[in-house]
Amino acid sequence: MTTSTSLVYLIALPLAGAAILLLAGRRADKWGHLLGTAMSASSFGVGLYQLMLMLDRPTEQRPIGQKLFEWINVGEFKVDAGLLLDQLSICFVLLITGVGTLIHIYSISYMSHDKDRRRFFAYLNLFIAAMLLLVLGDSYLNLYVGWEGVGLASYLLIGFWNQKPAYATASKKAFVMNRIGDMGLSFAIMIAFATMGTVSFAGVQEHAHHASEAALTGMGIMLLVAAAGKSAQFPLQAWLGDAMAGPTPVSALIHAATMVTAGVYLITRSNFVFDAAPTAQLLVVIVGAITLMFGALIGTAKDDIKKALAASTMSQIGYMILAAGLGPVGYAFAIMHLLTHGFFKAGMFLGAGSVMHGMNDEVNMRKYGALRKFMPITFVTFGLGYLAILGVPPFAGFYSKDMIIETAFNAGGAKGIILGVTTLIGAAITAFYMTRVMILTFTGTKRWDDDAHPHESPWLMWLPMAVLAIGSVSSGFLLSRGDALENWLHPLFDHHAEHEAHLFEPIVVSAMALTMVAIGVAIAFVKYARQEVSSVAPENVSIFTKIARQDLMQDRFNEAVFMRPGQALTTTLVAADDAVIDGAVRGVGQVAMGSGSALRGLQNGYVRSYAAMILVGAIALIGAIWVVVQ
Amino acid sequence: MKWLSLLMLLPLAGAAIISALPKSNEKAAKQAALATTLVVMAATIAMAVGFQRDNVDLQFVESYAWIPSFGINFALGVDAIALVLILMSTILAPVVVLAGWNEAHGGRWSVKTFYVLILVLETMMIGVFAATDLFLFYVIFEAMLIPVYFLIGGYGTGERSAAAVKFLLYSLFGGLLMLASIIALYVMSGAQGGHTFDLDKLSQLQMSSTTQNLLFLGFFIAFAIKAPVWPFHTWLPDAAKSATPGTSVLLLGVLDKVGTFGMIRYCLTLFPEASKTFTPLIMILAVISIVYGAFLAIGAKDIKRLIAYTSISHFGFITMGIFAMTSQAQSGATLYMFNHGFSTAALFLVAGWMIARRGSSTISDFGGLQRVTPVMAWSFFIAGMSSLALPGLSSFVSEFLVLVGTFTRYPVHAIIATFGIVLAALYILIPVQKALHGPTTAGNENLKDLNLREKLAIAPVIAIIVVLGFYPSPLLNVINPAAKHVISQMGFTDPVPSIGDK
Amino acid sequence: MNAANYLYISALLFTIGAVGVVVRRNAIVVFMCIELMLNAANLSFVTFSRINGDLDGQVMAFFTMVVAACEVVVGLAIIVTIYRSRRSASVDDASLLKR
Amino acid sequence: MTFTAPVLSYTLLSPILILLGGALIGVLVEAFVSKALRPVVQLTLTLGTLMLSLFQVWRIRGEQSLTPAMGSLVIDGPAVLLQGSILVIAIISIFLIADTEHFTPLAAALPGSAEEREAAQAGNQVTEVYPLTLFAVSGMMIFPIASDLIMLFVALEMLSLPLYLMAGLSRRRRLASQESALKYFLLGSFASAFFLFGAAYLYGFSGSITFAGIRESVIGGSGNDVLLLIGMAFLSIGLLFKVGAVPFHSWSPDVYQGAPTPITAFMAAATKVAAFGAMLRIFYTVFANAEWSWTPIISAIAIISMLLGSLVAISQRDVKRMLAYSSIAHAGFLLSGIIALNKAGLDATIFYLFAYGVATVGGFAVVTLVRDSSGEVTDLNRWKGLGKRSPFAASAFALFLLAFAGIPLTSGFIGKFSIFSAAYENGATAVVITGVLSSAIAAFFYIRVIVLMFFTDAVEDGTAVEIPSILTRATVVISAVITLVLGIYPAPVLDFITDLAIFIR
Repeated sequence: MTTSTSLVYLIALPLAGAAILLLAGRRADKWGHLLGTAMSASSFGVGLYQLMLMLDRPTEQRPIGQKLFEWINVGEFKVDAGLLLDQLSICFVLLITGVGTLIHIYSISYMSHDKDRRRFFAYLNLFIAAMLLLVLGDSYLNLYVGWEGVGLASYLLIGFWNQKPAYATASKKAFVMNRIGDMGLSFAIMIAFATMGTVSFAGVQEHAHHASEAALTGMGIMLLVAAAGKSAQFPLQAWLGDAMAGPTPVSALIHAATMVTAGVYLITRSNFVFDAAPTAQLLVVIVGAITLMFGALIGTAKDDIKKALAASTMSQIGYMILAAGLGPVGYAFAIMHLLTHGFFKAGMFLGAGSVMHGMNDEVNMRKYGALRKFMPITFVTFGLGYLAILGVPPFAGFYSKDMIIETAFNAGGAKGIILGVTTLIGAAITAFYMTRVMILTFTGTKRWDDDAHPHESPWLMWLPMAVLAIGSVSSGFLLSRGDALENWLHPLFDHHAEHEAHLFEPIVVSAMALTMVAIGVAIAFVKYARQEVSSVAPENVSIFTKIARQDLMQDRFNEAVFMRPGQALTTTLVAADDAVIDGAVRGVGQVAMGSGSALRGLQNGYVRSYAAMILVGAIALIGAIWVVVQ
Repeated sequence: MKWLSLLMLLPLAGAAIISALPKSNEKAAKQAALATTLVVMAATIAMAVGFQRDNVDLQFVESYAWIPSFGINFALGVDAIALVLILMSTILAPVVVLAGWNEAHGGRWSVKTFYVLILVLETMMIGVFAATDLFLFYVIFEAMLIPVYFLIGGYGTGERSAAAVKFLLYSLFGGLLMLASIIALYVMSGAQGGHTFDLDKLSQLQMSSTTQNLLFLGFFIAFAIKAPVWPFHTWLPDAAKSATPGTSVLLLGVLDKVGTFGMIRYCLTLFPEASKTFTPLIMILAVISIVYGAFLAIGAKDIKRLIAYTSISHFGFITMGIFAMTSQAQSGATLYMFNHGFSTAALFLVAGWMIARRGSSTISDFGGLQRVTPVMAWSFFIAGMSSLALPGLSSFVSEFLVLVGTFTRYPVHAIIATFGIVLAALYILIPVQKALHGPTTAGNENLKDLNLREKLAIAPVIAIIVVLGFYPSPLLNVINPAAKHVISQMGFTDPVPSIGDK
Repeated sequence: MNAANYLYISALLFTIGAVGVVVRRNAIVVFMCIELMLNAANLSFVTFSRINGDLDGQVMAFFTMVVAACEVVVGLAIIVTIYRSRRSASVDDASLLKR
Repeated sequence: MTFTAPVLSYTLLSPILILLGGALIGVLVEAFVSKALRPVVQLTLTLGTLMLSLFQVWRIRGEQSLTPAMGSLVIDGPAVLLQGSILVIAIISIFLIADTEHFTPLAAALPGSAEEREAAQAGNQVTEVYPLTLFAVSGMMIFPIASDLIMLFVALEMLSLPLYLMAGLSRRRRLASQESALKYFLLGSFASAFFLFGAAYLYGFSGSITFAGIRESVIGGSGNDVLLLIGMAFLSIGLLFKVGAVPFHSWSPDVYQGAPTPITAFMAAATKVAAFGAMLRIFYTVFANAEWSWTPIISAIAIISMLLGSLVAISQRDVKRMLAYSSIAHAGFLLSGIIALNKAGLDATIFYLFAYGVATVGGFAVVTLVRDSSGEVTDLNRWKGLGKRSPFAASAFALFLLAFAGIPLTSGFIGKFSIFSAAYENGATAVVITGVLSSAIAAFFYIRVIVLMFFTDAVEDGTAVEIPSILTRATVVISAVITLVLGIYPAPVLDFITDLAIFIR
C-alpha cells in the first residue's frame, strides 16, 4: 500500500484546535469559535486534496496508509498507530469535515449568546478529530479509540448545558449505553486477536476466510452490538431521544449526520467478517428492520421537534443497517443513504435549530404553526430536506432509499418479502410523521405564545442550511449517476457471492414506494392540516399513541430489567460488604475478645484457686504420663 | 555506582535534615521534602536510563552481608517490573508532597514529623521493590506499615485511628501468614544446601506439592490482603477514606502494588506449580473483585471510598493479568500497575482538593463545580476518564492488554471482566454528574479553583496519563522482556491464534 | 519393711499437703501444708537414698530442711505483715488483684 | 573416711562470688552506715558489684569447665551468655530500683498508719532492696549453671525468696503489694514443693543427683520409666511456674500488678532468663534423649500459653497486667525454643531471652514514668494522649510494644523469626502456626495501646509524665537502643551467641 505523510493532518488540525481552546481557557473566548471553524475547514481542505489525489490514482492504488508510530506491541499483539484512507473512509472524511464545517459556521451565530461558546467549539473540534480517527484508523483498536472518543465528545456536547440535571442525566445515559456497545467492540477485537492473531483490518480481511464460522459469527454479533450502541439501534436505542438535550447543532452533526452512522461504517468496514458469517448478517438485517419500524413509530407521536427528528434518524439508520446486512449488494446503498441522510437530516436539524432560535428555544411543535411566513428560508431549506427524506424524485432520498427497498426485496424468498414490505411500510410512516412535522411547524395557524417573536435567522445560520439543502436536492442524483458511488466503493467489497435475482423491476419498486409515501402524506394531511391542532397534547388518545409517546416503553423496559435490579444489587452488595465480609472479620475479632474476657474469669483473685489450677495441671501431667506408660 | 542503595539513602538523608530543622519552620520542612523527593526522582530517572531493557537478569545488583548466621543479605537489584514500579513511586512522591502542601496541618503532630514519615516511607517503597533477598523484602514489607499507620492515624480525618488500626491489623495478619511460609522456606533451604534467602536459590528448592500449596497460600493471602483482592478488601475503603489524600495516593498507588508485585516476584517465582494449581481460584477471585469493586463504587456515597472501590476493581484486573499467563496480560498487568498509580493519584489529589475546599467528602454535598472551579473539575474529569479506561488515556492500553491477553486463555473470565467497563462508566459518571454537573448547589458557590501550586502538581500526572495513552511504547518495551521472561519461567507460551480450524 | 512403702507414704503426704493448700483458708495452715509437701519430698529422698545405698539423697534432705527454714522466715514475715494490715490470716481475703 | 578438700575454680565462679560478696557487704552497710548515706552507698555498691561481675563474665567467656565446683556447677558458653544477660538486665533494672518513689519507707509499718507517715517524713528508705536484689541475682546466676539437683533447688529458692519479699515493698497500694507478695510466696513454695518432689523421683530413677548421672540413666534406659516421667513432670512444674507458662501462670498477672514496678521489671525479665536458662540446660542435656515423652506435652503447654496469654491480654485495662499476660504468651514463644532441641533453637532462645528481657525492663521503665499525684497510673484509659504529653515516653513504649509484637526492625522480630524457624526445623509445625496466629492476636492489643497513646485525645485528669530521672532515662534509652540495634543489625550478637552457645556435658 502506498503511504502518505499527510493523513495525520486530517486529525491533527481539529485536535490541535480542541487542545488550544481547552487549554487557553477564557483567554480564547474572543477568537475561539473562529479558530475552531478554521481548523475544521482546513481539515475539510485536506480531505478534498486527498480526494483529488485519490481520483488521480488508479483504482488498485487508491487506498493509502500512514504509520505514525508503534502504539502497542506485546508478543503477537502488535498495533501501530496507523491510518488508512480508502474509498470508503474518504466518503466519511468529506461528510464529517464538510457537514462539520457548515455546522461550525452555523454555531458561530447559534451559540453567540452562550458565554461558553469557546468550549462548545472545543468540543466540536474534539468530536471532529475523534470521528476522523474512527474512520481513518487502520485497525479495530485504532477505530476503538475514535469510537470512544466520539462517545466522549457526544457526552460532553449532550451535557453542554449540564447545569440542568436532566441534561446531565441524558449525557450520562448516552455514555453508558454507548459503553455497552463499546463492550461489544472489545469482545470483537478480542475474538479477532484470539482467532486470527491480528486486529488490523487488513489482517482480519486476510485471515477471515481461514477462521471458523463460529468465531466469525461471534465477532460479527459483537460488532453488531457495537454498532447498535453507537447508532442507536435496537436494543440500545434508548439514549438517542434524550441526547437531544444537547445544543441543536450537536444534534445535527453528531446525532444525525455523522456519529450515529458510525455503526454503519463499522459493519460496512467489516464486510469480510459478515460475508463469512451469515447468521450474524441475518441478525444485522433483523436489527435494522426492527429499528426502522421502531423509530418510525416513535416519530409519529413526538411533539418535540427534535425528538421527532431523532426518531426519524433512528429509523433511517435502521434502513442503512438493514442495507448493510444484505451483503455486498447492500453496502454501497447503505453508504449512499448515509451520505444523503447526512445532508438532509443535518439540514432539517439546523432548520429545527433555526426555528427554535426564533421561538425562544421552544421545541414543542404544538406551539408552532404558520412559521412559513416568518422564516421563509428555513421553510424552504427544511422543505427540501423533507422532500428528500420522503424519497420524492429527484431529491436525494429517492435514489438512496429506493435502492435499499429494492435490494431488500431482492434478498430472496420470504426474507426478501418481509424486508421489502417492512421498508415500504417504514417509508409510509416516514412520510406520515415528516409531513406531520412540516404541517405542525410551518403551516396552519399560529399557536405560539405572545412573547415569542419568530424571525428568520441571521445569514451565518441560513447559509449552512442552504448549502445542506443543495446537498439534499442533488446528492442522490450525483452519487447514483452511473452508479458512481457503487463503482467507487466496488473494489473494497467481495462480490463473488452476489446474486442478481430481481423480484421486481426497479421502476415497480419506485412506484410502490411512492404510493406508500403518498398514503402517508395523505393521512398526515387528513389528521393535521384539515383539523385544528391543539397547542397541548391531547390526553384521550389511543393506547398505541401513548406507548409511542413513551418511546415504545424502552425506558420503562430498561428501568425494570436493568436499572432497578442493578440498583437493588448495588444496595445489597454495599450492605453485604459491611455486614458479611467486614462482619465476618469483625466477628473473628469479637470471638477473640469474647474468649479473652471469658478466660479472664479464671483469674479470680483467690490464691487457692490458683493453687488448684497448678494442681490440675499436675494431675493432667500425671494423666498424660499414665497414658504414655499404658 | 550503587544506584539502589543511593536511592534508598537519599530520602533518609532528607528525613534527617528535616528532623534537624526547627519545629516552627514548617515551610523549610516542606521545601526540604520537596527538594529531596525531586532529587530522588531525578536519580531514579538517571538510573532508569542506564537500564538494559533486553536483559532479563536483575540489574544494578548490590549485596552486603546483613545477618550471615541466617544467610541474610542486604541484597538489591531490579528487573524491569521493579524498575517501573520504583519509577512510579519516586515520581509520585514529589507530586504528593507538592499536592498535599497543607495536608499535614490538621495532624496530631508537627508538619516536620509528617514529612519525615513520608520520606522514610519513600525509602521503604524503593527498598521493597528492589529487595532481592526474601528476608529483606519481608522486613521492609512489614516495617513500611508503621509509617503509613502513623500517617493515617496521625494526619487523617474522621475515624482515622480506627481505620489505621484496621489497616495495620489486616496487613499484619497477612504478613504473619507470609512469615510462616518464609520460615518454612528458610528451614527447607537449610536442609537443602545451606540457609539462604536468595530468591534464585529459594526458587530451586525441592518440595512436595502439598507443601508448595500451603506456602503459596501464605504468600498469596498476604499479597491479596495488600492488593487488595476480594474478599480481603474491606480495610481499604476505610483506610482510604480516613487518610489524607497524599497518603491515600501512596497507599493505593504504591503500597498496594507491593501486593501485585509480590504475586509476580514471589508467588510465581517461588511456587510455580502451586501458582498453576491455584490459578483457577485466583482468576475467579480477580473477576469477582472487578465486578464487585465496581458495584460498590457505584453504591458509594463518599468520594474517597468510591475511589478505593474503583481500585479494588482495578486490582482485580491486575491480578487477572498476572495469572492469565499470556505475554499481553502480563505486560498489561505491569503497565496497569504503573498507570493505576497515576490515575488514582490524580483522582485522589483532586478529590482531596475538592474535599478540603468544601469541608465534606460526601458526593452529594457537591454540585455544579464545573462552573465554579473549571480547572479542578476538568482535572477530576480527566482522572475519572483515565480510571474508566477511556482510549487515548494510559489506563486503556493496560486494561485492554489484560483483557485481550486473558481472553486468549480464559475467554469467560475476560468476558465477565469486560462488563466491568460498563460499570466503570457508571461509577465515574455518577460522581461526575453529582459533583461537577447540575446546578451549583448551596455551599459550593464560592469554592476557589486550583492555585498555581496545585496546577503544578496535577499537570505532570495528567501529562503522563495522556502521553502514555498514546505512546506507551517506551514503557512497554522495557516491560515486555521481563513479562515474557516471567511467562516462560512458568513454562507458558502464548496461545496460538486458532486460524486454520476451518 | 519394704522400702517402697515409704514411697507410698511420701506420696500420700504429698497429696495431703497439696490438697490442703487448695482447701484450707488460713495462710498459716496453707503454709504448713506446703511444708508437709516439702517433707514428703524429703522422705522420698531419704527412701531412695536407702534404696540406692548412697548418701546423696540424705544430703539433699539436709539442704531441703535448711532451705525450708529460710522459707519459713520469709513466709512468716509476709503472712504476719498481711495479718497486721488486714486483721485476717485468711488467704481468701487477699483477693484485691484479679481478672 | 578421708575428707577431700573441695577444689573450686575461683576464676570461673568469680562472677557469683563477687555478687554474693557484694550482697553481704550490702547487709553490713545496712547495719553500719548512716541512714542518710545508705542510698548512695548501696546504689554505688550494687552497681559496682554488678558491673564487676559482668566484667568477670566477659573475661571468662570462652572458658569451659565441668568442674568449677566439684561437678555441682558447670561453666560453658550458654552459661556465660545467660549470666551476662541476667547481669545486663539487673544493671538496667537497678537504675529503676534506685528511684525510691516506688518503695515503702517502712515495710513493717501498717499501711496508712502514723508510723508509716513518720517514716516517710523522716525520709526513710528500704535500702535493703539492693542486697536483696544482689542475692536474687546470684540465685539467678547459679540457676542456669547448676548441674546437680541440690544446686538447682538452692538456686531456685535463692532467687525466689528475695523476690517474694521485694514484691511486698510497694509504696502505693500497699495492700495489693502485700497480697501479691503472699500469692507469690504461697504459690512459689507450692511449685517448689512439686519441683522438689520431682527431683526426688529423678534421684530415685537414676540413683544420682547430678545431671550427668541422670542423663546417663536416661540414655541407658535403665531404671523405672514411671519414676523418670513423674520426676520430669514435677520438676518441670517448678520451672514452668517460674517462667509463667499456662496452667502454672496464674500468679504472674497478680504479682506483676501488685509488686513495685521496678521489681516487676527486674523479676519479669531476669527470672525468665534464669528459668529458661535452667530449662535449656535440663531439657537440652539431661532429658534430650527422652524427647519423645516431653515434646508433645511442652508443645501443648506452649500452644495454650501463647493463645491464653494473647487472648486474655486483649481485655486487660491495666498496663502491668497486660504486660503480664503478654509475658505469658512470650513464655509460650520461648517454649518453642525448648521444643526445637537443636543448636538453632539454643541460639534463638538465648537471643530471644536477652532481647525480650531488655525490652521488658524498658517497657516497665516507661510505666514508672506515668504518674499522677498518688503514684503510678497503670489504668490504660488514663494513658490516652500520652504521645502528646511525652513523646519520649510514648515513642519508647511504642517501640517496646512493637518489639513484643515482633514487628521487623525490632529485636522481637529477629527473636521470633529465629525461634520459630528453629522449632519448625524440628517439626513443631503446630507450635509455629499457633505462634504466628497468636502473634496476630497479640498485635491487636499492642496496637490498641499505641492508639491510646497517640491517636486518642488526653483526658485532663492530672495524669502527668514525670520528668525522667537520669537513671530511669538511662534505662529507657539503653533498652530502646538495644531493642533497635538487635532489630536492625543483630549479626554481631547473633554470631557471638552462635559461637559460644554450646552445652558441654
